[in-house]
Amino acid sequence: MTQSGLLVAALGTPVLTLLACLWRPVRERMLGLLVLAPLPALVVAVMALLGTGETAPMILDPGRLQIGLALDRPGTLLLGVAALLWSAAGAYASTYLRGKPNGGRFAVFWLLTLTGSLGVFVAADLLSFYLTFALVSLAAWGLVAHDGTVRARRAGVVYLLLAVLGEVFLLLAFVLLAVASPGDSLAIGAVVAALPGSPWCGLTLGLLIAGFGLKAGLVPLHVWLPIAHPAAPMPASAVLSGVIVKAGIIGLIRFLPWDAGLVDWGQALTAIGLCTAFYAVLIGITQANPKTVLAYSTASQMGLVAAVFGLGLAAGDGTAVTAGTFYAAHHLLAKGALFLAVGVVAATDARRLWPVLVPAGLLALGFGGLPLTGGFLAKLAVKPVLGYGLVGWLGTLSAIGSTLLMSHFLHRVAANPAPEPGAAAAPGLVWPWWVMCLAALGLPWVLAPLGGLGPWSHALGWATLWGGLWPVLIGGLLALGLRRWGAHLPKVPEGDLLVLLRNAGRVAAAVGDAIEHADGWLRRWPVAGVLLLVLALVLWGAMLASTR
Amino acid sequence: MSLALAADAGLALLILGLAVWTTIARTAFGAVIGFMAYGFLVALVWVRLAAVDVALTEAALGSGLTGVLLLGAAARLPRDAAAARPGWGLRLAAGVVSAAVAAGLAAVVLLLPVPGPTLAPVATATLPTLGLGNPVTGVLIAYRAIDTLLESVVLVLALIGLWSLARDEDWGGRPDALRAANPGAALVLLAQVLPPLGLLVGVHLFWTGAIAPGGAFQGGTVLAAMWVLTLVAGLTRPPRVGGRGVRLLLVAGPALFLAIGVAGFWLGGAFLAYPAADAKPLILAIEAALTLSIAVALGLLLAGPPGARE
Amino acid sequence: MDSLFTLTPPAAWGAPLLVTALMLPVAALMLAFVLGGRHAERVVLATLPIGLGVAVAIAAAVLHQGATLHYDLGGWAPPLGVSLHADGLSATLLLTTAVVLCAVGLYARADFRVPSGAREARAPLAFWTLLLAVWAGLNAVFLGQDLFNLYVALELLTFAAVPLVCLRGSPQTIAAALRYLLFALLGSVLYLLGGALFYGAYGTLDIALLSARLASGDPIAPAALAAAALMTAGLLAKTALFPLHLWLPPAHAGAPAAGSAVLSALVVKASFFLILRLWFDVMPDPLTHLAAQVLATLGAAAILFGGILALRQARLKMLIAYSTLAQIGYLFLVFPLVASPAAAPALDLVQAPGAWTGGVLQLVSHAFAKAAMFMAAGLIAGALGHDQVRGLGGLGRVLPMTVFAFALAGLSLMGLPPSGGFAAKWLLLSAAIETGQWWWTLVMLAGGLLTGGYLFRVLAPALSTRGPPLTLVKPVERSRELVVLGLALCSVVLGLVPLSSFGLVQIGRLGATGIGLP
Amino acid sequence: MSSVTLFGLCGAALVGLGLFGLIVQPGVLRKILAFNLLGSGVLLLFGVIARRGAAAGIGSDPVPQALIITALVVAFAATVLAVALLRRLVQETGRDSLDTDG
Repeated sequence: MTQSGLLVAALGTPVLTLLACLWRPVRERMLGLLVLAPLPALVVAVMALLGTGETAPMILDPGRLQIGLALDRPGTLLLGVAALLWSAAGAYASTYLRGKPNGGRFAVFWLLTLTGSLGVFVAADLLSFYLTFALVSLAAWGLVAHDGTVRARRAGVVYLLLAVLGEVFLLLAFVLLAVASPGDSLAIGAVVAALPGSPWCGLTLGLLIAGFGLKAGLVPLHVWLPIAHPAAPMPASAVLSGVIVKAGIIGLIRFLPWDAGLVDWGQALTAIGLCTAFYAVLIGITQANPKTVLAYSTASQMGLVAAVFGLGLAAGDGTAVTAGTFYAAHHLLAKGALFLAVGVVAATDARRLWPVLVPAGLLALGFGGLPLTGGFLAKLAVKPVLGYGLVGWLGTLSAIGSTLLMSHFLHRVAANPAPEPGAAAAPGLVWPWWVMCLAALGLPWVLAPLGGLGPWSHALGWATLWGGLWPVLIGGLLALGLRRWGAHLPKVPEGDLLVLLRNAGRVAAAVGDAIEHADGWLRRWPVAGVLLLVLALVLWGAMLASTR
Repeated sequence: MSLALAADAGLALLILGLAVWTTIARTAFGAVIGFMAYGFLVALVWVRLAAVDVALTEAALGSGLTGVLLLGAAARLPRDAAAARPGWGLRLAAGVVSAAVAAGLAAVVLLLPVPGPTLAPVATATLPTLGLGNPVTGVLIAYRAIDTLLESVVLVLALIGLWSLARDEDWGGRPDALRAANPGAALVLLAQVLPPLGLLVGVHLFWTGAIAPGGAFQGGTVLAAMWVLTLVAGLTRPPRVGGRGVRLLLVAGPALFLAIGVAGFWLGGAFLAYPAADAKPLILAIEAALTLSIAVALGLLLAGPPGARE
Repeated sequence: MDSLFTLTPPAAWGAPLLVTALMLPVAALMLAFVLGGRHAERVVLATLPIGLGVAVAIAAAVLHQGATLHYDLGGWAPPLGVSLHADGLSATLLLTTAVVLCAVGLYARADFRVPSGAREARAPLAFWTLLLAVWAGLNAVFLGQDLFNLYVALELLTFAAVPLVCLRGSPQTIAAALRYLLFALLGSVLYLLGGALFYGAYGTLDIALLSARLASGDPIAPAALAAAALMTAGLLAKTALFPLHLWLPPAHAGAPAAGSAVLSALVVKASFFLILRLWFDVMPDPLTHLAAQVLATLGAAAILFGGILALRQARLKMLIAYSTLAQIGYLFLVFPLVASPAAAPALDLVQAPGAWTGGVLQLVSHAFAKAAMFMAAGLIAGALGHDQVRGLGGLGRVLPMTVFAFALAGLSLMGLPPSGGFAAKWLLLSAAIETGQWWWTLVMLAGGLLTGGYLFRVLAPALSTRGPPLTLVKPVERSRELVVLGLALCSVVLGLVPLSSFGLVQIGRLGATGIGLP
Repeated sequence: MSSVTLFGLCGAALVGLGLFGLIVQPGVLRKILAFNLLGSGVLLLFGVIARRGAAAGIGSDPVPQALIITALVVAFAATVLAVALLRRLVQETGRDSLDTDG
């Protein structure tokens, strides 16, 4: 009972903070408090991880609808690391945005997004999940578009369009789930259990993968990532890339029927995931903005997670969830840290970069599986799922790709230091970065058992270490090649595939013009009058036809 | 019988002819004149359909007052303001669908059940308990009293709506739509002679409504017509819209109706029920107040919104 | 006809309340008119809470007894007499009306004050009396059980609504009001024609009797079909279902904000309510299946068409008016979902009511949300001196509470959780899938996207931080902002009420009555 | 064919004529006239129905008669309102049609 009370406190704290923002003086000072709002959730997660078994859920209407909150293993892990990043990024934001206008507004959107983001990890029923998912998706618009520049506004529009599209997919999928489920219960477990027997199973799965895949950045719905991340303020990019894409991951974890052994859908998901993993690397290396490179890297990494999930789905194997969650948790920490690093570098003189760049390099190469980093453990965790066949090789290839991409990132970030000589980043930026950096490097070792990994000794075997090292070396060599010949690569605009929609605006305007014209015609008196009588006659005829 | 049928057929044709004329007449003025004649003939049809109460109302209201109203409007229309007719395609379409609706209705009329369903026996059976002889009045004032009550409120509401069309600065003034610029001597004479007679007719209609055709609406309409005549001739002036007295007169009918209806909770066991013993005096009181209110309301509706001209 | 007896339990308490609900606004109307001047406002503000109390009492009586309330006026039973009737739907709508009107009354005080020095002014007297008349008309529509009585109620409503449109007196609003009046009158005449035909075929205008006679008379009378079709068409004209919406945008956009709120939130719902009554309480079931598809097709067209046009409006009030056009479309999706052949055999009383409840929820939450939106737009237009969507940049900084209320109402309109609009959309989507009519789900979802689009057009600049700060022509009273916020919250809170307690709207539905009664 | 049926058909024709006029007439006053034709056609149909219900020694069912009277008064109120709006429109704009504002 006390634990379920804690669960409520985890979500209640940001909500109450939000309510306090209704009062203007509080709102103006709220930036400084952002660091605190996620802490109860962190406490809940830590307590749940230290304790044995699962946390008591908080369920309303247990007899029928079963609406409420609950914590399971993947949820706890992601909730904990997410709360940590939210807290560190919150602290970072209070310095980063100090003295800039509209801090209060930023804080409101931050807290809204935070509430939803923590909520998706603990929501136990369709309605709560949809609510929190919608909250995290839509409120993040305020973070993306915060700067108010033309670029930020455009990014906001693209982001919101895709987010709402994702909501539409999910709403339909959730309704299909609820309708196909025999009882009244809306608990996720109950409705997902009924999914394999649903008459609309394929459609539902398709919609779920589209909706969650969009959030996680799977090709071709990844286009919002490389547009939104660079536009957002630095701490917002950190949570966008670190936490918000994980809403899609937790969605896949919660809503895919792992026991059913859906081979076709599993293979399809794997294929989509691997395509994303490589496609994002290929586009990413053509980008100049370090934040854009990071965004493509996020898409690539989430592609790999999706591939892991796809294999698990096909095999009916729940361990893929454990491995994928662990991988995602590491990505959350490390990617969040790297975004913070971009901001630190941008505030630091070129000659003092090394204290930032070295640890950042470790984190970055961790995505390629550099031994002894957290990323090394993450790669180890998914290795058994990927196996040693074709997919396993492709996984190794993606590690090479990640190294290449992240080397490119290091190159780009180092090229953008503060212009003023002697500049140094404010301590308020530096210490959150260090917290996240250390967490990303160290926490995976603590959390390794949750990733299904054995004792450390196994990970520290020579063969394992070498297995992790050689793809990084190859990736490094390729990176050298990229620096040499990279100038010959084509320049792909941010959001690559969006180019295809360039003419959509013109077409939409033409359609709108036509409809406006039609409206003018329909609203002429004689036209409406004739239509009224036509309608009367049609209804009359329809009823006559029904009597036969 | 066949002679009567022939006469009725002639009447129907005449009505249709006038209706067509009203629709296609070149000028609005001509169309209104056609419509007034049409209304008079329709009143005859009501007599032929054994609905004398309706005939009275139609003659007074449907043809008379409406005619005056429309004539006044037609006279003030800009000469050349008529907009372009819709294109022939639309007119054709309108003709086709209108004809289709009419044809459908004709088919429905021919297929109505025989004998027609009726409430006449029930309506007459309970009439004596109300002390009434005219079943139409019984329906209006007892069985379906709520309709009549709401409808008398509709008149007040229409007046509010009409007044709301005034200009802000004219508020509190007198309606001016009716007064003729310089009434001819004949009109003035008519307005002096006719009203006393009309007053008698109106009171008579209201009074006989209990037993014979007639009633509050018909009586009120005749009274209103007489008042309107004196207004047009400039013999009387409409009251200022801000006055409380005229407003009291306007709501007297519905208010008394409502009050007696509420009293019915205790006296008759239900809202709008009359106690068996005192039904007739109560009904007469309501009718009297309604007649007065309706007359004032109709007159003021014709008089238009308050205007600037003093 | 067992169901008829269950519909009218003899000893239902609260039946006289129906008379109170009907007559209170009428009496207040007359009082306000006679007293005039500043008293008109006082009468309205004194009457509104009483009326709200009556509506609450009626809802409580219906809910408590699980049955409809019934009152024979004058003690005359139909078919000779006229009766009043309140099932769960009526009670819900009475309550909605009372709440919205209370808010409108409080909101409108600042706009319709008699200027100092004058004893009475045109617009205030007209507004307050018309507001009471709208209320009387709505209550009469929601309580009426006799088709002709309902005709009088509809006309009462029309005559109250039309002058509201042109209270400002500008040429555009006069033209809009005239257009509205004429088209509504056309609709009324068709309705009356249908009533006459029903009487000609079955000798009664009472809804319950008519339904019984229609169900028992084996070959259905040709006149009844014509009557139902003509009445429906007439009511559609008054509801402004696409493509009969010629009058709606200018009328709803031209009225003063408080009037627009009433027109858009409540008045169009009255004629829709009568279509529901006609189709589900009068006409026998299988007769309406094909026609229901016609209605829903138009509803779908309205959703898309209205949404796209709302996206392109330059003025905020026009945008909201076109949004009403789209939202009305959702209401018509109810018909094939409730009256579908697939729902009928599967009437295990769990499945079929979803669409009904969803439709009612959509109606009610739209009423709250749209009233809040129009009133918010009124505050914005008053404060800025214009309501051009382009000129709203940075509005959130100067009118944060108004923008917040607008956004909350928009949440419900879009159907985002946890709003009433979401619950409604969820139920309608479920019903569409359950009855195998998946194509309506596409329309609903596309409509949600369009709604999101046009709200974004308003909210994104309003929340933006760039650009020069706005200057207010006139300050905005905090109390009025709170009223708007309250209504917007109502539309959101509706979704938080657990779905189970929406049983109220099912009371009095055939089939569902079996649950409520022992 | 009886007189009653004849008047019924006449009513149906009036409805058609009224509808046609209401739709195609450009001038508002002509629309109002057409509305009155349409209304009287409808009431005539109702009157025919009343006449067909003659019973109990009354030539015409009193219930529809009462309804027709009520409807006549309502139609008059509607006409008043429409005419008043038209006169304001003419005063303000000098035109008497609806379809120039789109």
